[in-house]
Amino acid sequence: MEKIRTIFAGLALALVAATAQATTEIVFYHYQTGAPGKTLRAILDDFQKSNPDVVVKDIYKHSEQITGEVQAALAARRPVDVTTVIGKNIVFFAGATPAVALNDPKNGDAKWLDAYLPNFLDAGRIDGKVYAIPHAYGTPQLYYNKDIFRKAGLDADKAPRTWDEVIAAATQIKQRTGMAGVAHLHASMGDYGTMVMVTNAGATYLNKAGTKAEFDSPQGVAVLQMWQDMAKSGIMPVANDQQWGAAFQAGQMGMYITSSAALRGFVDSAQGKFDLGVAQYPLWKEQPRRVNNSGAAIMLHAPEGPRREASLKLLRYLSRQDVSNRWSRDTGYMPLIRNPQADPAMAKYIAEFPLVRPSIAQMAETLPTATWPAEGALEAQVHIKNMLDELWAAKRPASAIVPETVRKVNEALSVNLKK
Amino acid sequence: MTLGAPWRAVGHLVLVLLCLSMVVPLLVALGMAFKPPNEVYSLVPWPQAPTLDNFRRLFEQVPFHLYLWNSIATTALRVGGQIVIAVLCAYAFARWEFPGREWLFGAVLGAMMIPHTLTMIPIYMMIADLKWFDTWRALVIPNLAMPFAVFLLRQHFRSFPRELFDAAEMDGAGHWRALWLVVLPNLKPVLSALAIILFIDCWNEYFWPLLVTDAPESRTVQIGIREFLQADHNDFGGLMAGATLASLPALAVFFLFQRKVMDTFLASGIK
Amino acid sequence: MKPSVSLAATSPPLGATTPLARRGRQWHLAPFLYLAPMIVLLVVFTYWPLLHTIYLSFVKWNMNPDQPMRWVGAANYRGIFNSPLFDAAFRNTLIYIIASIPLKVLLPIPIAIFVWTLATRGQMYRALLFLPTLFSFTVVAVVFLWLLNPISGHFVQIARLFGGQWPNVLANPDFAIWTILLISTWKVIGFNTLLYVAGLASINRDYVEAMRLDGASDWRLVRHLLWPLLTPTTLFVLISTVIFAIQQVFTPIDIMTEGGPQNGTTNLFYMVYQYAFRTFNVGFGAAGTVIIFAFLLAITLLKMRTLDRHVQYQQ
Amino acid sequence: MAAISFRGLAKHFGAVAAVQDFTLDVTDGELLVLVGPSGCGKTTTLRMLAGLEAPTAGEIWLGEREIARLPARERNIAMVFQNYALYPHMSVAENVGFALRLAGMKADEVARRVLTAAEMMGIEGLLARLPRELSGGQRQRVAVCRAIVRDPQVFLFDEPLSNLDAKLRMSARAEIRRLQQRLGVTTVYVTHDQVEAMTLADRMVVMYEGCIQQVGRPLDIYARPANTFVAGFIGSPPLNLLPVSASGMLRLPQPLPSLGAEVATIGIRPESISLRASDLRRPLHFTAHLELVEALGAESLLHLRLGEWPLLARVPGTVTVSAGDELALAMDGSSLCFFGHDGKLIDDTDTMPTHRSEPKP
Repeated sequence: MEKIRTIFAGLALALVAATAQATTEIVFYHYQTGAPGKTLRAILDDFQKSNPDVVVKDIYKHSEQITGEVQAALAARRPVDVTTVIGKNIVFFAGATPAVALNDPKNGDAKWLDAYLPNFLDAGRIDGKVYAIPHAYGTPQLYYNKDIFRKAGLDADKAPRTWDEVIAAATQIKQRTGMAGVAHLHASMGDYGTMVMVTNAGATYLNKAGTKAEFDSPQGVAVLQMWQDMAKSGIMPVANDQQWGAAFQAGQMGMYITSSAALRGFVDSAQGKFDLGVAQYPLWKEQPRRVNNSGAAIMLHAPEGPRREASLKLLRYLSRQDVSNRWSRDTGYMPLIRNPQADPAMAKYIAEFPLVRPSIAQMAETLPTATWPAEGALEAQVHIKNMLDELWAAKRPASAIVPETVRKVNEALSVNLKK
Repeated sequence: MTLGAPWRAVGHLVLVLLCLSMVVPLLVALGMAFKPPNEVYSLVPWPQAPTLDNFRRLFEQVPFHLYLWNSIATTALRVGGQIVIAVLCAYAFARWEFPGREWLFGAVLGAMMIPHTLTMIPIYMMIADLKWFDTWRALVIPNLAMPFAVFLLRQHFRSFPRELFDAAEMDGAGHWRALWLVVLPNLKPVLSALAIILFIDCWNEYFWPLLVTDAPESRTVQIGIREFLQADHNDFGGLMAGATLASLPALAVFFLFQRKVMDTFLASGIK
Repeated sequence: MKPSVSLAATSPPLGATTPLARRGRQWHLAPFLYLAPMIVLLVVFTYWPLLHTIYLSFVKWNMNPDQPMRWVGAANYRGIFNSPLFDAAFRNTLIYIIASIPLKVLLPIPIAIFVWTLATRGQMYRALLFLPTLFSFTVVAVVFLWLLNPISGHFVQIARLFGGQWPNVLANPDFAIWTILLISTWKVIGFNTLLYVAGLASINRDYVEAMRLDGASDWRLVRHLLWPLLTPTTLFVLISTVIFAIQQVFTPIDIMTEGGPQNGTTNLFYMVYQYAFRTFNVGFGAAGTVIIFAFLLAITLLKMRTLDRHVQYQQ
Repeated sequence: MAAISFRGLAKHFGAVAAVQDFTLDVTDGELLVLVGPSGCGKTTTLRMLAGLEAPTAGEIWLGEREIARLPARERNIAMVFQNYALYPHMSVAENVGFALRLAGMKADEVARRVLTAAEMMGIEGLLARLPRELSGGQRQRVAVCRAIVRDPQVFLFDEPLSNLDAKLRMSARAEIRRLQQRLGVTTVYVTHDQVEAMTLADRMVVMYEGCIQQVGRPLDIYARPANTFVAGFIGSPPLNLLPVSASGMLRLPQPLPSLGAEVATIGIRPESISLRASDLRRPLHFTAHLELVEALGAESLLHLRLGEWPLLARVPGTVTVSAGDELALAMDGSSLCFFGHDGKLIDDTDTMPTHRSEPKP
């Protein structure tokens, strides 16, 4: 009798243990490393603390490779629940992978999505369905070296506000100090850089469907002509993003326009070397500022069932204002939730770290990244990269180069129209 | 053999210049490993305020010691396996006439023309079926066949004095013992060179380990290094510190085998 | 003329011959047992994936396991051939391969011979020349990007110090490919030198002394003794250089130029990588892989044909 | 110790027959030399005996075992190679003891036997050296030592002296002969040098184009070459071969007496020609034009011209003649050889008009 009782007690205990063990593991692909990686894991740990039935396995893949890795994992039918997707691939991923629409009624009340700034959320909206939520977003801004400004006889506390002022300042720097004046990031294949340039000038980079380039408009040609002039006059030595970044951080270049995500690194390298200034992206002819976000969104791939439930729980958690703001503060990515300063912690942070203000102020003026269709994208981007190379080589004016490029891009993208 | 004095002078001059061109960029990298962030971009190759922060960060941000261990262990397994398998294969091609020999050799050589990077997806799916993710198996086994090592070894086996094969056979060594006791000891310089090549190749591999490992516990050094070269978050100090540490084992292997190459080089009696 | 001694008691019948077929079985099997590990591995991890890739090159599929693969025939190949990248990639591939021969195959030979003449005293040179091989190409590319930075790079700063100019080599479509080529040469020269030294290591120095005593000039020594003995190594270095010439420059292209400026540095390998891993066009990527395979196979066969004859002749 | 018997041994490389129908018996303890120009198949035969080459057809019996298909290591045969084939990475002691070690012999036993063999060859002082530290002669001794240490049933030598200089070659030759006699091991020795063959062999086998041309004791072969090939190969200088049309100028009886077959070629030993003045015993007289004299000291070689045919004579060094002379010569009919149209020796000289000397032993 005694024995049987012990056995029953044991069984009961095992049963309790088993139910307690009934956790769901979800897999989260990301490219965060270093300090942002630590922050991400800390947030995930906090989430697990409040949701003990969920275990989040985070898998780091390099930012260059993550899209391919996620694709491969999906093709091999490995578990993939939550993925970080580079902005320009959102449309492709929505079509080519079993991505889940977040505002599908099956996935419960979609009100939580409204917490995000609508212009950010739009980057993940395709035909009314939201496939991606903002995650590691940046916005382009102007970094400048106040020491060089002073040396060139410019007012270091008054950053250039428009492109005309940027060019004027750069020219003065070049003339007075012999140093490089300004550069504007081009990003991978020149895609993002061109997009930001022409969009801010009032041109349309790609149509919403991503099937047609339209930046051969007068504004587009004009702003790209300016980019050519920057190279031609020598205020912008032709180089790539890495080299411009290095030159700026070495204190050898007056201004550099690049993502807000670079702020932390710039602050560190300027430390004790030069006085760093940050300003919003320059205006084009006093038009309202329109810049595209850079960075990556989060998509949901979890199959229906407990993994989808758990993943949605995690996404909802990430959309909480305090969590989102913590993410922003500890990583340097933009705050993504409406009205971030309503959070006292965020308000305090902004007050103590003035250099972050321009990007916060620019949030409302940020547009979704143009996304590329499934086919012809590489060819189209090659044409855009070649356009930049040719512009900077300055053998022909932008008015000759740009329309030709747009024609070629559209030809490459036309495969998508036939369907 | 000794060259005439003027030629020797020219030779030394060219080599000194060449060596300088090798060393300077590497010193720039080495210097960067010891620079604080605000010096990383400075032109001066050595740090003004040297710091070990980059190395500290290396071990704090990523489990670099685990990466090192994985790299060392899988590289040793892989290079060892690659050499043994290639030696056996090249020996068969060099020693025997057998039906289909040319055809099989063509197939082995042909495999060299297939860039592994580009056939990764099918192999990846195979690994998924085998459930080998996050294991040393996944890092080692798919890469054990090295056709180009077969090619190199066959060239040397073929120029191996026929008489020594015969002598070994007369002395009672079958093909197996002849290989290990007579042929290989005399090919030490080539085997050492091959070991160095394979080591470097494996040690620096990046794509495949990133693809098949998900957990830090099974990742390799190169992944750890590349984590510091990330869009918007480039950490060149960390990158160079990692590269410096990662090249130490390679350096050790090189000097170890360099001795071997040298010893046999001086002792050479074949041919 | 009969044999003077007869072994009638034990000798076998005259003219009794044994057909070859009676030779032991294990005699036949041995080479295949030696080959087996390599062949099995190649079949599983190279040729099967290649077949898979060939199949994928005829279908349209975006790696989504839930979507069917659609047979499109040669459409992917047509797409690759019509790509704006193809012509440049093909031309550059030829440049990478052809220029690699003097730079990576021939240049290390005099270096190796010179180092070899120094015997142990050449060790320092060899070690230093070999250093770049030990560093990952990623790091090498980053460092050169720094050195070549047209604003803050070491070259431009030093040139400025002397009042000179340093050409912005990476921004010039004509120079960029040579820059990449030189950097990749920088990376492998010590490595190839080592291979040659290993080849020279099997040369008996007595021969050299003997030829010396016979009054042979340095040139004759090189031409008639060293070069013939180096031909197997040379053939190996040549073939592997040809095969790996375009893969080897992948990292510097990716980090330094992304194939530009104006497609000046891209090659078939990089193009295929972009299709397969940047825009996830599986069909194009697969078709490109097959094209590279066919291309390399063709030049290698061509080379082997002419060279094998040459090597045989030399031996 | 064992006798060897080859039965119809043949080896084809593709369409080329390297060795054909090689049938021969070697007695126990005999030193047999295979001699012939390069490419005659002698080395291939040796390698088949060694087990390094698989015969295309035929059998090889060693004692009572048929060994043609056995791997080399099961034949108990040792071989000395042309280039000695010493393992470059092993010391002399290791080289010599390698086979014993492979056979699983204990280390101390190996060492003992290596020392005994080394002492026999007089190389005990070299045991710790590496092959590259040895002279050519020393390497050759090590190679022989490596063969004898195994105490095999058969020794094989593949042109072991060809890499030595002339002086060393002579002493090494004698040493091999002494060693073989002392050990009494059946030995097959391959060389292209007929002097070496003559001096070493108990019996020699002359080979040409894969076939045995003649087998016999050296002096028998010398005296009665089986065919024009052997005649032209053996002897230093070899037999003078003249077409039968020269018989007139040689003042041979016209027509030649019937020999049982029609004569096509006449063979004349260089030493059977002498100056008529110095040797009146020789019954055949003729004259020839002297083109060149090679004085070797003890003897002189006279390069003669008989009409359109060259002729070589070997005379004592004391003879004083000079080039350009018209010489009166004598020769002994018994030393003449006659060959038929098939090149074979016509083995009947009884009809010659001369007294016959007894065949040499």
